[in-house]
Amino acid sequence: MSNTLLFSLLFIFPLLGFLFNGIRFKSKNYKLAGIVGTAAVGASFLISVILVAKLIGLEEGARSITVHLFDWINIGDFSANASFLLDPISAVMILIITGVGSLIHLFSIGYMSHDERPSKYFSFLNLFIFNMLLLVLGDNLLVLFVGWEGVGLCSYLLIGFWFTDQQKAAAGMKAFITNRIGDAAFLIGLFLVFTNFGTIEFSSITSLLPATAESGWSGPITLACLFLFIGATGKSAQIPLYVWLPDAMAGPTPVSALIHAATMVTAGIYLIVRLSGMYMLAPDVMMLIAIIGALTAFFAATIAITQNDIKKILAYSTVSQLGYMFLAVGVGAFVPAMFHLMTHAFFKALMFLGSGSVIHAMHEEQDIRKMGGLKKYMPITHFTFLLGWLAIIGIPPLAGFFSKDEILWYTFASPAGSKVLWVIGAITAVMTAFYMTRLMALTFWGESRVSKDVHPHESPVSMTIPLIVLGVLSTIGGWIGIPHLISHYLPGHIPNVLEHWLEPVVKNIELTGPATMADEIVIMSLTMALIIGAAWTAYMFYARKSSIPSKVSKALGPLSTAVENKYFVDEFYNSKLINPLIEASKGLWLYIDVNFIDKVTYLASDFATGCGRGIKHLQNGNIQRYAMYMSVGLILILSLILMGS
Amino acid sequence: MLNFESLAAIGLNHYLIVSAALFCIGMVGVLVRRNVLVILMSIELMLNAVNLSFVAFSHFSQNINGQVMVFFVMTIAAAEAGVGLAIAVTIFKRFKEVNISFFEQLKG
Amino acid sequence: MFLLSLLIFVPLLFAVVLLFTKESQVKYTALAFSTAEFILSLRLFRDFNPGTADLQLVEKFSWVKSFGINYFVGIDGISFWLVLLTTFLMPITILGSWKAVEKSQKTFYVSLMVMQTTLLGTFLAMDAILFYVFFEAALIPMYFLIGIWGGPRKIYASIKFFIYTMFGSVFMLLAIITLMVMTTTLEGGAMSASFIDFYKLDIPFVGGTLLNSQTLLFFAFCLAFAIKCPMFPVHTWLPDAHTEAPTAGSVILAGVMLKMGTYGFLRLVLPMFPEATAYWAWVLMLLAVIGIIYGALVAMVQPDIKKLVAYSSVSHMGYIVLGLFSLNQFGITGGLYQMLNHGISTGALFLLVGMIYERTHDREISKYGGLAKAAPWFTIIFMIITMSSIAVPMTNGFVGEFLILIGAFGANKIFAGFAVLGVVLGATYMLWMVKRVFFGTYGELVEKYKGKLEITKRECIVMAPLVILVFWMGLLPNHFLDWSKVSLEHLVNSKDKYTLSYSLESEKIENKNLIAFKNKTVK
Amino acid sequence: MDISVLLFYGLSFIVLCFALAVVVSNNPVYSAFYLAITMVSLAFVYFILQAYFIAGVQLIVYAGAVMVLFVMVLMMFDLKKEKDSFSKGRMSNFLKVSSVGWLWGLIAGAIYMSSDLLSMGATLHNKDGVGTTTKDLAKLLYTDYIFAFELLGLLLLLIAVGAVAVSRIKGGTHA
Repeated sequence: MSNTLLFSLLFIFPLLGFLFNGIRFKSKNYKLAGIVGTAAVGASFLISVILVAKLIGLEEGARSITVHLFDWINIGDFSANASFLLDPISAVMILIITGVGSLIHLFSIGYMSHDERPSKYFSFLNLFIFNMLLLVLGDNLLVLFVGWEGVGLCSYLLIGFWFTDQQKAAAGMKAFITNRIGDAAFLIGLFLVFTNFGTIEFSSITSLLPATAESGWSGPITLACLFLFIGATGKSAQIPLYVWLPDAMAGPTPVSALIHAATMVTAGIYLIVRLSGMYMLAPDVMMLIAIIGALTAFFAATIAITQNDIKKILAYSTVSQLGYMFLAVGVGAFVPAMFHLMTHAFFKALMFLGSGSVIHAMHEEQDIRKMGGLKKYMPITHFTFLLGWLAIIGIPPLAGFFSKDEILWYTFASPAGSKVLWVIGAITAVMTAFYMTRLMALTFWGESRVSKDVHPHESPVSMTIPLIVLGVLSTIGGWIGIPHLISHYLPGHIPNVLEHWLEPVVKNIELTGPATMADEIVIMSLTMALIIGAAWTAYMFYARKSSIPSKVSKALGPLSTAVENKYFVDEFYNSKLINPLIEASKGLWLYIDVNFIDKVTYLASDFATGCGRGIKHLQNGNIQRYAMYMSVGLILILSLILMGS
Repeated sequence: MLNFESLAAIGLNHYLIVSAALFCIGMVGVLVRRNVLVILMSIELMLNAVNLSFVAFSHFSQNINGQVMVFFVMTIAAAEAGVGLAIAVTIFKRFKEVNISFFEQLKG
Repeated sequence: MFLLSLLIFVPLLFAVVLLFTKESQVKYTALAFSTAEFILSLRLFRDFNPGTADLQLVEKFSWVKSFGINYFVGIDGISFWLVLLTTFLMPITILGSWKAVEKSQKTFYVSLMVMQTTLLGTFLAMDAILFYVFFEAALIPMYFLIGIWGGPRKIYASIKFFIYTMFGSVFMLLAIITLMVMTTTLEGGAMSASFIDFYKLDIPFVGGTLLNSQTLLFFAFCLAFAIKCPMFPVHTWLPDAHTEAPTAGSVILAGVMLKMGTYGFLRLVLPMFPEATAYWAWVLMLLAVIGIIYGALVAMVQPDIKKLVAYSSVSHMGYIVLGLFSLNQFGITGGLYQMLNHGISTGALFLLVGMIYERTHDREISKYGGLAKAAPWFTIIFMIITMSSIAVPMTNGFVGEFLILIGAFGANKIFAGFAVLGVVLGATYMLWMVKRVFFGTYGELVEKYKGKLEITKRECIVMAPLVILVFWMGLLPNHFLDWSKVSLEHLVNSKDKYTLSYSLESEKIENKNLIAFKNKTVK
Repeated sequence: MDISVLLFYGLSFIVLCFALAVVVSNNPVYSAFYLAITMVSLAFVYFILQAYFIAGVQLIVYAGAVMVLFVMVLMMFDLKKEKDSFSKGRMSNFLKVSSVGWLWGLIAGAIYMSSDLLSMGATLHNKDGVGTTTKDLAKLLYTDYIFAFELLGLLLLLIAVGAVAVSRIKGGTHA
C-alpha cells in the first residue's frame, strides 16, 4: 500500500469513528459505540504498526516518510500544507497514542456502560486520537498547531463531558483557556520561527539552523524557543500554567488516563524534542526549562502528598512527572525525556485506569480515606496497580526505573545540568515514592474503611485486559532503553534500543563533565536507597495506621495548610488575575463605553438640540413674524446691494 | 441740495416715489395689523402701488405694455381678494373673529 | 450581458414584485427571489477571471456628465467574495427570519431586498459618487429594519446607528468632492469621480503633520470607514443596534454591512493614499488592537447574549483592520478572508441567538443554563460556530486570524503580541458564555420552555450551509483565496502606485467580433 | 406752477394720507372706506397719466367690485371698533415699521440716484411705434397677450369656484 493511502487511513479511521458515534450521539448502545470507537483506534494502531515496520525497513539515517495530502495555506512565501512526516520520534509517539489509546478505548467500554451518552464519549475520544495524530505527524509547526489546538478542544469537551455539573463544565473551560494562553505564546513562537527561518517545516528549520549557540535573551532563536516553551507549559501543565490539570480530573477517568496522563500533556515534550536542534542553540532557555521542570516536579510532588482524592494524587503526580521530562529536555537529555514520556504513558495510564477501576467498583467514590483493603476484592486491579506503583517509584527492572534514572544521571552529569537540580530531582523521586506508597497503602492495603452500602467488586474483563496489558508494558517497557552501565553487565549486552532508534533525529547533549561510571553507580544506588526508604516509611505510616503523619502536619503548621491547599495558587490566580480582569472589564464597559463615549456623543447631540431649541422660537407660527423675517431679509439684501454699488 | 426745479416739473421719479411710499404703507399694514380684512386691504394697497409705477413707466416711456400688465395685476388682485375674503369668512365662522393669529392653527 | 447591473438591480425589481404579492405568500416569494439572485450571482464563477487583477465585467454610462460622474460598476478579486457573501447570506437570512417576523412582513422583505441592492451596489461601484450613494442608501433599509421590527429601545438604537454612520460619511463626501476637484489636474483636465482616476492622483503628502491634503483626506475616509467597521472608540452604536435589531437585521449588519467599512479601507484608503497609509498605519493598528482587546473584555461581562456577540464583532473587526493595515500580503489576504469568516460565523451566531430568542423571548445569560441537555443538536451547531468564532484550527476563523496575526507580526511585533492576547480573551468570553448558557443545570427559561428548544428542520437548513462553509473555508482556503489572490498581490506589490485597468464589456465584444472577423478573412 | 403739478401733489397727498388711514384706523369699516377713497384718487392719478382705460377699470373693479366685496364681508361680520388692532410686541412692531421705513428710504435713494438713467430709459423704449390709446391696448391684449388673457379668464373662473368652496366649509379646524 502506498504511504499516502496508509497515512490517510490512519487519520480516516478515528475520524470515521468520530462521525459515526457523533451522529448517533443520543444512542445509549454503549457496546456498539464502544466497539466502533475501539475498532477505529485499533485499526489506526495496526496501520501505525505497518507504517513503523516500513520505517524500520528503511535505511538507518534515512528513516523518514513524508506524505503530502493537500495544500492548505499558501500565501506568498508562507506555506503550510497538510503534509505529514513519519520519523523515529513520531513513530514512537503514534505507537503510544494508538496503542495506549486503543487499550483505553477498550477499558472505556466497561467504564462507560452505565453512562447516558456513551456514543458521544467515544466520538470525542476518537476525535482526540485524530487530533493527537495530527499533532505528532505534522511536518510543520502549523499542522502541529492544528493538532495542538484540536487536542485542547477535545480535552475541553471531555473534561466537561458531564456538563450538567457546573463545576465540571468550569473545569473544562479552565483547561481550554489556560491552554489558549499557551497557544497564544505558541503562535508568537511560530511567527518568530517563520521570521527567522522563512519556513515552518521541521526539516527545513533543522537544515537552516546556525552553527553557534546564542547567548543572552534577545536572540531571535532564543525568543522563538522561549515562546514555544511557554506554549508547551500550557499544554504540558508546567508552572505557571499547570492549574488546569488537577481540575481536569473532572472528566471520566479513562479520559484522564488517555489525555491527561499518556498523550496530550506530553505534547509539550514532543514539541521540544522535535525542535531539539533549535533548543540546543538557546542555552538560556534550556536552563529556564530545566528550572521550571524541576520546580514543577518538586511542588507538584509536595501537593500530591497531601491530597486525598485518588485522581487528584495521580494528577499532581502527572504534573510532577511532566516536570521530570522538562527537566530532562532542559538539561539536554532529549532521548531520556522521550523514554520517560513513553514509560510514563504506560504506567500512568495503567494507574489512571486502575483508579478508574477502583472508582467504578466504589460507585464513584474517589476519596482514598474511604477506601482501604481493596486488595482482596479486586486482585487484578491491585496487582496491576502494584506494577504501576513499582514502575513509577523506580524499582528495577520496571520501566520507570530506567527512564527516571537516566534523567537524574543527565541532570547530574550534563554540562547543562547542575547539582542543585539533581538534588531537587532526587528529592522529588523520594517524595514520589512516598505519596505513591501512601496511595497504595490507603487504597489497597490496610484495613477496609469502605462504607457498608458499597460493595467493591472486580471490574469486567474488558476493563481488566487493558490493565494487564499496560501492566506488562510497565514492566518490560523500560527494557528498550537500558543504560550502558547496566547493559554492560547483562548477558547478551542488550543495547539501548531507543537511543539508537532516535539517534538520526535527536541527539543528547554530549556528556563532557568529569563524572565517571563510578559516579553513576553511586548516584543510582543512592537514589534507590532513598526511594526504598521513603516507600517503607510511607508504608509504615499509612498501612500500619500511625499517628505520625498527623503529628508531622501539625508540626509543620502553616506550611502544611499551604501545601494541602495547593499553595493557594488557584486562589491567587482568582483574586489577583481573574477577578480584577472581570472587574476591569465591567469598568471598561460601564465607564468607557456607556458613560464616556456615549456621554460625549450625547453632548454633541445635546448641543445640536440646544441650538434647535434656541432657534425654534423664531418659528412660532406667527405669519406676520414670518413676513417680517422675509422683509427684513429682503431689506438687508437690498441694502447690501445698494450700498455696495 | 434740494432741487426745486425738479419739484416743479413732475417726472417719473415723483410717481415712483409716491408708489414706493404707498407700497411701504401697505407693507406696514400687512406687518402690524391683526385683522385679516385690514391685512387684505393693505395687500391691495401694495398692489396698487405697483400698478402706479407700471402706469407711470408706461406713460413716460410711451409704451402700452405696462398698462397691459396693470390690467393683469388688477385681475389677480381681484382674484386674490376673493380667495382671501373667502378664507377670512371661514376663519370667522370658526372663531367669530378674523385675527391673523388664528392662522397659527395652520402650523404643524 | 450586464451581469453586475442585473445583480444590483434585480433585487430592486423583486422588491417591487413583492409589493404586489399576497401577505401570506410573501415569505416564500422572498426566499425564492433571494435564492434566484444567489444562483444568478453564481454565474460570476464563470464570467469572472481570477487570473488577472484587472477590473472585470465593467459597465460604464455617463450619469452627470459635467462632473464626470458615471454609473460605473466593475468587479475584481477584492469585491468578488463580498458580492457572493451578500447574495449567499440573503436567502439564509430570509429563511432564518420566517417565523421571527410577524408584523408587516411585506415591508420587511421588501426592505431586505432593497438592502441587497444597496449592499451589492456598494461593493461593485467604481465611481465615488455612485459608491457614496449606495453606501448611504444602505442605511435606509437598515434603519427601517431596526426601527420597525426591533426590540424595546429600537428608536434609540436606530437613530444612534443612523447618525453615527451618517456623521462619518459626511467627511467622506467632503473628501470625495475634494478628490474630484483634484482630478481636473490629471491629463485630460476633466473632472472625474471614478476610483480609477483617484488612484492616479498624486496627492501631496508631508509626514508628521496633519494639515496636508493627503493626511486630511486619509483621515476623512478612515473616519467614515472606522465608524462603519466599527473601530474603537466609535463602536458604541454597534452593540445597541445589534441588541435591538431583529435577527435578520443583525445578520446582515454584522455579516455584510460592517464589511463595507473594511472594504472601503481596502478599496479606497490603501491604494489612494499610499504615503499617508504607510505613515499613519500605526494609528489604525493601535486602534484595532485596542478594539480587539477592549471588545473582548467588554464582551466578557455582557449580561445579554446578543450584546456579547455584538462586542465580539468589535473584537473581530479589529482583527480585520489590523490585518489590512499591516500592509503586507499575509495581513491583507487574512483581512479579506476574515471579512468572509466574520460574515459567516458571526452571522451564524446571530441566527442561532435569534432562534433561541424566538422561543424564549429573553436573552439574559443568567436565565439560561443546561441548554445542552434540552437541545443537543442546537448545542452541537452552536459549538461548531463558537469554534469558528474563536478560531480553532480547521475552521474558517483560524485561517483568517492566523494570516492576520502573521501579517501583523511582520509589521509590528508589539501590536501582534497584544493581538494574540485577543485569541485568549476571545476563547474566554465565548466559552464562559457557552458554559453559562449551555452547561450546568436547567436555568429558569430552559426549565420553562424545555420541550420546545430543539432546533427545527427549517433552522437546520438555515444553518447547514454555514456549518459546511465553516469547515470548507477552514480546510481548503485556497478554493476561496485563489479567486482573490491576483488582485491582492497586485494591491500589495503596487501599493505605492496602484492602478486598475479595465476594458468595457461592449468594447470587448467589439474586439471579439473584430477577431472573429479577422479570423474569417484569414481563412 | 402748472395745474397738473398741483393736481399731482394734491392727489398724491390724498392717496398717501388715506392709505395711511387704512392702516392706522381702528375700525375696519373705516379702513374700507379710506381704501375706497385711495382707489378713487389713484384712478385720478392714472387719469393724469393718460391711462384712461386703466383709470376706468380702477374705478370699476377696485373702487367698485373689490370694495363691495370688502364691505359685504364687513357687513357679514358686523365688526365694531377693535381693541387690539395692532400685533403685540413693541419691539417687533418698531422693527417692522423702521425696517419698512428703511426700505422706503432705500428705494427713494435708489430712484434719486438713478434718476438720470430713468429719464433716459423712459424716452428710449418706444420703438415698435405702438400708440398709447385704449385701442392700442385692446389690440395688444387680444394679439400678443391673448394666451395670458385667456388664462386669466380661466383663473377667475377657478377663483370663483374656489372662493365658494372655501367659504362653504363649516366651522372647525378639521372640517
